[in-house]
Amino acid sequence: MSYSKLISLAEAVRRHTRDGQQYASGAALPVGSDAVVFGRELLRQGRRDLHAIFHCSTQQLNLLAAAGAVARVECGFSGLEVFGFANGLRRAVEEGRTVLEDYSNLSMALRLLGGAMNWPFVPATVNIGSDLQYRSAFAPDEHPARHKIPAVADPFSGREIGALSPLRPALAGIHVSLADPLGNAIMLGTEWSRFELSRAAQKVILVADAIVDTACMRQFPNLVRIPDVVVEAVVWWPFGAWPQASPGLYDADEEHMKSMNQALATEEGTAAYLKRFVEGYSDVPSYLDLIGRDRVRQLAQTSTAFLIDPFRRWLQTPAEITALSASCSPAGEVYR
Amino acid sequence: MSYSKLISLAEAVRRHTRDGQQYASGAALPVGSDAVVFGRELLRQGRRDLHAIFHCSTQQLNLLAAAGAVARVECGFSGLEVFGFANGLRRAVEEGRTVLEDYSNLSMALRLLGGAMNWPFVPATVNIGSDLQYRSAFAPDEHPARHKIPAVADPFSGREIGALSPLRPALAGIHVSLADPLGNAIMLGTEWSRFELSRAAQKVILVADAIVDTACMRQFPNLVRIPDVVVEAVVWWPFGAWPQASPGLYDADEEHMKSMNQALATEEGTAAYLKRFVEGYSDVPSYLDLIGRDRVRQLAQTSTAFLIDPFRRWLQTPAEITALSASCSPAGEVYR
Amino acid sequence: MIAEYTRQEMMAIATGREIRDGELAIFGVGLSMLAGFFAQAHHAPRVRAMTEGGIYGATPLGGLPWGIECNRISSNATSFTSALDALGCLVASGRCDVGIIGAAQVDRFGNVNTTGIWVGGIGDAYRPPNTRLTGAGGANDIACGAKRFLIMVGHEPKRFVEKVSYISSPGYLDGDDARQRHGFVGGGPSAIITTLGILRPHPETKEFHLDGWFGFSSPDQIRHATAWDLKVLPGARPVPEPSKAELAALRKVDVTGALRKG
Amino acid sequence: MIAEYTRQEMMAIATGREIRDGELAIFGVGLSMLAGFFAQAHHAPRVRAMTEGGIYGATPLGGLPWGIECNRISSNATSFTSALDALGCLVASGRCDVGIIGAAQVDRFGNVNTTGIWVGGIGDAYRPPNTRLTGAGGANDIACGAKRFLIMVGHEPKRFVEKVSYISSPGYLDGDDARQRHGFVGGGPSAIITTLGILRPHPETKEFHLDGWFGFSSPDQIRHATAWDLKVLPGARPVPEPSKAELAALRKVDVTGALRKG
Repeated sequence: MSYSKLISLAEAVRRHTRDGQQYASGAALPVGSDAVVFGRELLRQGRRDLHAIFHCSTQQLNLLAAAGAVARVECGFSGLEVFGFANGLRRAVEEGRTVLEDYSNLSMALRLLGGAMNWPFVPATVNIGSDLQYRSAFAPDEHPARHKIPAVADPFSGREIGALSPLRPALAGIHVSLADPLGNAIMLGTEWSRFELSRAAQKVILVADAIVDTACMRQFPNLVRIPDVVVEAVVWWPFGAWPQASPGLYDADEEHMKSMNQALATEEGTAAYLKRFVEGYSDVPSYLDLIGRDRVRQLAQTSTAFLIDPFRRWLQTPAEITALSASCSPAGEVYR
Repeated sequence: MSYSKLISLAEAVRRHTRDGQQYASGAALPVGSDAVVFGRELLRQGRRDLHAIFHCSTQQLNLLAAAGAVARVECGFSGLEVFGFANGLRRAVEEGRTVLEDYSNLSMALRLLGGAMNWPFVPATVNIGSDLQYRSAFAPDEHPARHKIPAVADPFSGREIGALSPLRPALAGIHVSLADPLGNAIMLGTEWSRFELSRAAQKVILVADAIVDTACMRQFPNLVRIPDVVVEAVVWWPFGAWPQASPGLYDADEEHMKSMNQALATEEGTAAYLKRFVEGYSDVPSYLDLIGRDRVRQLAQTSTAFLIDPFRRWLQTPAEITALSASCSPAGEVYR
Repeated sequence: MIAEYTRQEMMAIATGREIRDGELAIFGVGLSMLAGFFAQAHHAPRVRAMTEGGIYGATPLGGLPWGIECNRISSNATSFTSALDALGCLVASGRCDVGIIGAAQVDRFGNVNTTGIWVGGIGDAYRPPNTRLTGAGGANDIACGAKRFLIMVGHEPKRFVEKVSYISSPGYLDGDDARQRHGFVGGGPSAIITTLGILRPHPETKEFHLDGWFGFSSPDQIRHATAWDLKVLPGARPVPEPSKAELAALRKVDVTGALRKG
Repeated sequence: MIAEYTRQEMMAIATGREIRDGELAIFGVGLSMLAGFFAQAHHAPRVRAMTEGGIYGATPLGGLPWGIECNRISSNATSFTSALDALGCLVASGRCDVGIIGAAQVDRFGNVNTTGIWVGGIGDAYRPPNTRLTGAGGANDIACGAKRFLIMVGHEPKRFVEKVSYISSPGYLDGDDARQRHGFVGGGPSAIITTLGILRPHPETKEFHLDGWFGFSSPDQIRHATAWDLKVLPGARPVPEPSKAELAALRKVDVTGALRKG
């Protein structure tokens, strides 16, 4: 017997987030699959003082930091690749409003793996010998830092390597391409570290671009890298990674990537952005209106669209998804 | 530009194996995907004194050990699940001909992960405190064993855990469901530890039940968990896991699983088995004849057959495979 | 009027009763899987079952699987991952609620031997066992990491020994708080369910005591089949016989009647 | 008659020339990817390219990707895995032959800063940078693990400093055998390719020396654009200008002409 975990985005944020929480997202690359819309909802509900765990910076982190909602952040890359520096994050860090602890991209993945395995530490043959090891923004007075990446001796050879601290974020908002109502998910494109994050986080909320019938998962079980057993709730939100890309579904919105980052460079620009693109919609249809229906159609004309073809027959319509969500009570009603 | 890595099984074993080698296979569960036919070819070419790394025992290890080709073995499970003890391996171990070092199933996966990452050691919160840590068949005089799973202190908390030694086998023979001629592979069913093994081994040979066009991999890149960059050679051998199962393609041959294990319980039975089922074929068609064409058809009537449906249109015929193999020279000719 | 049932069926049902609805549970093949899927069919519809190969959302089709990668358990899965995921991320991590393991030998502190039988003990220097068994498999990982685990084993004196000759999977080691020395995230064995009854650990000493006996057995019979001086827990009592609903649920899972032969 | 080309194009071609056929190579976005795919198109058809997201077998379609998860690099891949796989199993493991990284600052021992600019240095207690940059990303992992790596950077005095204020990715640290203290499996930076020329490490001291200059630059110009006292390797010479075939191959890769703007 199976139970629908579909809930609304507003409800997911209301139920599962709180001020000061260790919140992980951005478990995809700066221009790719990230639950950006989850971050917008965090701001709509006024969450603040977050301890953000982002494997890489994304527009979500950029926005959250620009809006002043991030007290601390740990990440491996804080830019936006070819789109340049993440201006909102940069401003928050330079002004001392957000304290950023630096790691490398592999280290962040390893720390999530360590959290998933519940190891006390993770062996590191990277980050050692550089200022990623010697400098800690979380312990500024230690130089060299002694607790960020302490040394550990290999008991076989005596060789000294580093020890990374595992991550076990209280909540992860993970963007996926396809999910079923039970919480089984398919990611198209690089997983980045979403597999590890889904096991490391104490609670996982999926933000899926599309909902499919569970029969899709039974046809492609090897693609279901996030099984329902680790998932708390499923949110359906098409274009949930916008303005970033979701392979198979839509391209990055280059114009908005640039204008958003430009807006976040100043306090005034950020205020205007928040008013328009955070407070300016009330549901999925008005969100898509905000992006612009023409833009939505154009972004969906991606050269990767063929990646979704094998799954099209199982895609659920908005009406079907609404029916499945309505059947979901806190006690968990049977949906099939 | 792309190059075919398709070679014959005989050539793969001739080129890439030698007596005394650290050989890893069985990276699937005792009744599932394992390159059993690779082990048969090792025996056909008289390889011996192998140091076998098998995450789990399989009929391949059972056969190799029964035939006296295994000097040392490291594994996590040495039985055949519901089919009982692995009689050939059991006999070799009890008689002292094969020295078996015990780990758990997780530890074997972790040791392969450690090899893949090139870590000096892997943190272990399992196997400690039991005789898996205190007893070593490879160092029989140490009690408690000091070098098998030595203690390591967590530099964050001081807590003492275990350190596992990473595995980097010289050669891995890995069974996969589908491969393309370049060495990209799709596994159906649990990966068990084939992903980790494919990165830990110094050389990887795929044994694929079926060959597909590379267009299949471009349609399902998230299913290609073993990319060509880590693969040395591809061998096409249908029913290569027989008498074990290959999800999507064929069921376990219950009758042969039992009769094979019964034969391997004695030296005479083993000799008879080798004569018939190791020396008794010369190529793929005569191998399938040996299994029995009716049996082959019946085993392929698996309840999992639907798993292969999405890939059928890219399956290559034996004639196409032969043409692709012929184009492969040691210098690596272009195939498309 | 009580329905007829075998000792194996009683053991499977008694084990299944230990599994609660909604739990994340890891099952091995054979008896363990039958007990688990019986629980799911009978009183725990929302149990989240997985195997150590990372097979999620599946129920066996067409009979008892021959192994955890048997196609009978692969034909209706919603997710296939890996050993590292199932045994590492979900079991060794402490996330899994309950596991079921088997034993060739078990001792008074619930330590399990599935590795080998050494006549006269191993001695100081390791030597090959007189009888080689299957090794630890995933059971050691379950014993270290699962919040609790259940041991299913046929009740015979040669299996219920004072001290196992080789600890393949740790129970309470030498009792009391010995597990804490190793920092195990898992809580240890919560019950040993046998062909004759149910043993549970004493809350302080962690020595296994008799807690229940089946309709066809008795405390005396169980003590005779146990090589250590088996004590009895306060409140020990007969285990309720299988209900008709339980038997019906079990037999629906045990398609091929594997347990009815026992 | 030499074809016209930009400084960025010269830098990309000089970098691409460092990549040999058949190598396992990791490319970042932007210049690094253009240089790598130029090499594949021109002289290294069997180069095995990947990104740090675990995208294998792909070539960019429809222009320079905006990032390594951009759909332009995801539309013809043969395999998608993960960061742990690409940066861990293939790069930090020592398996990858060559990586290309960028730099905001680089010093005489090839140490790279991409983390921040601190006016007057950080000081003993860590403080936020005056200018926050992008952080280490995967470059630290490439610098530690790849058999060798190439640094691409615009040649200006503020970028070529005596000592970087923050080591994001280790070059040769303080020179000689300093890398060995950390047991790095990777060999370190084999070249710094700039908008003006090519610097290579002295075989003993590991200090970077001038090895080549471009048709439009000179040793003097390069020394003036370098804040440390740049020495010249024996055998240093002008770098051959791009051939027509090279330029044609590069421009086929640089569909949108990103490098021609430079």
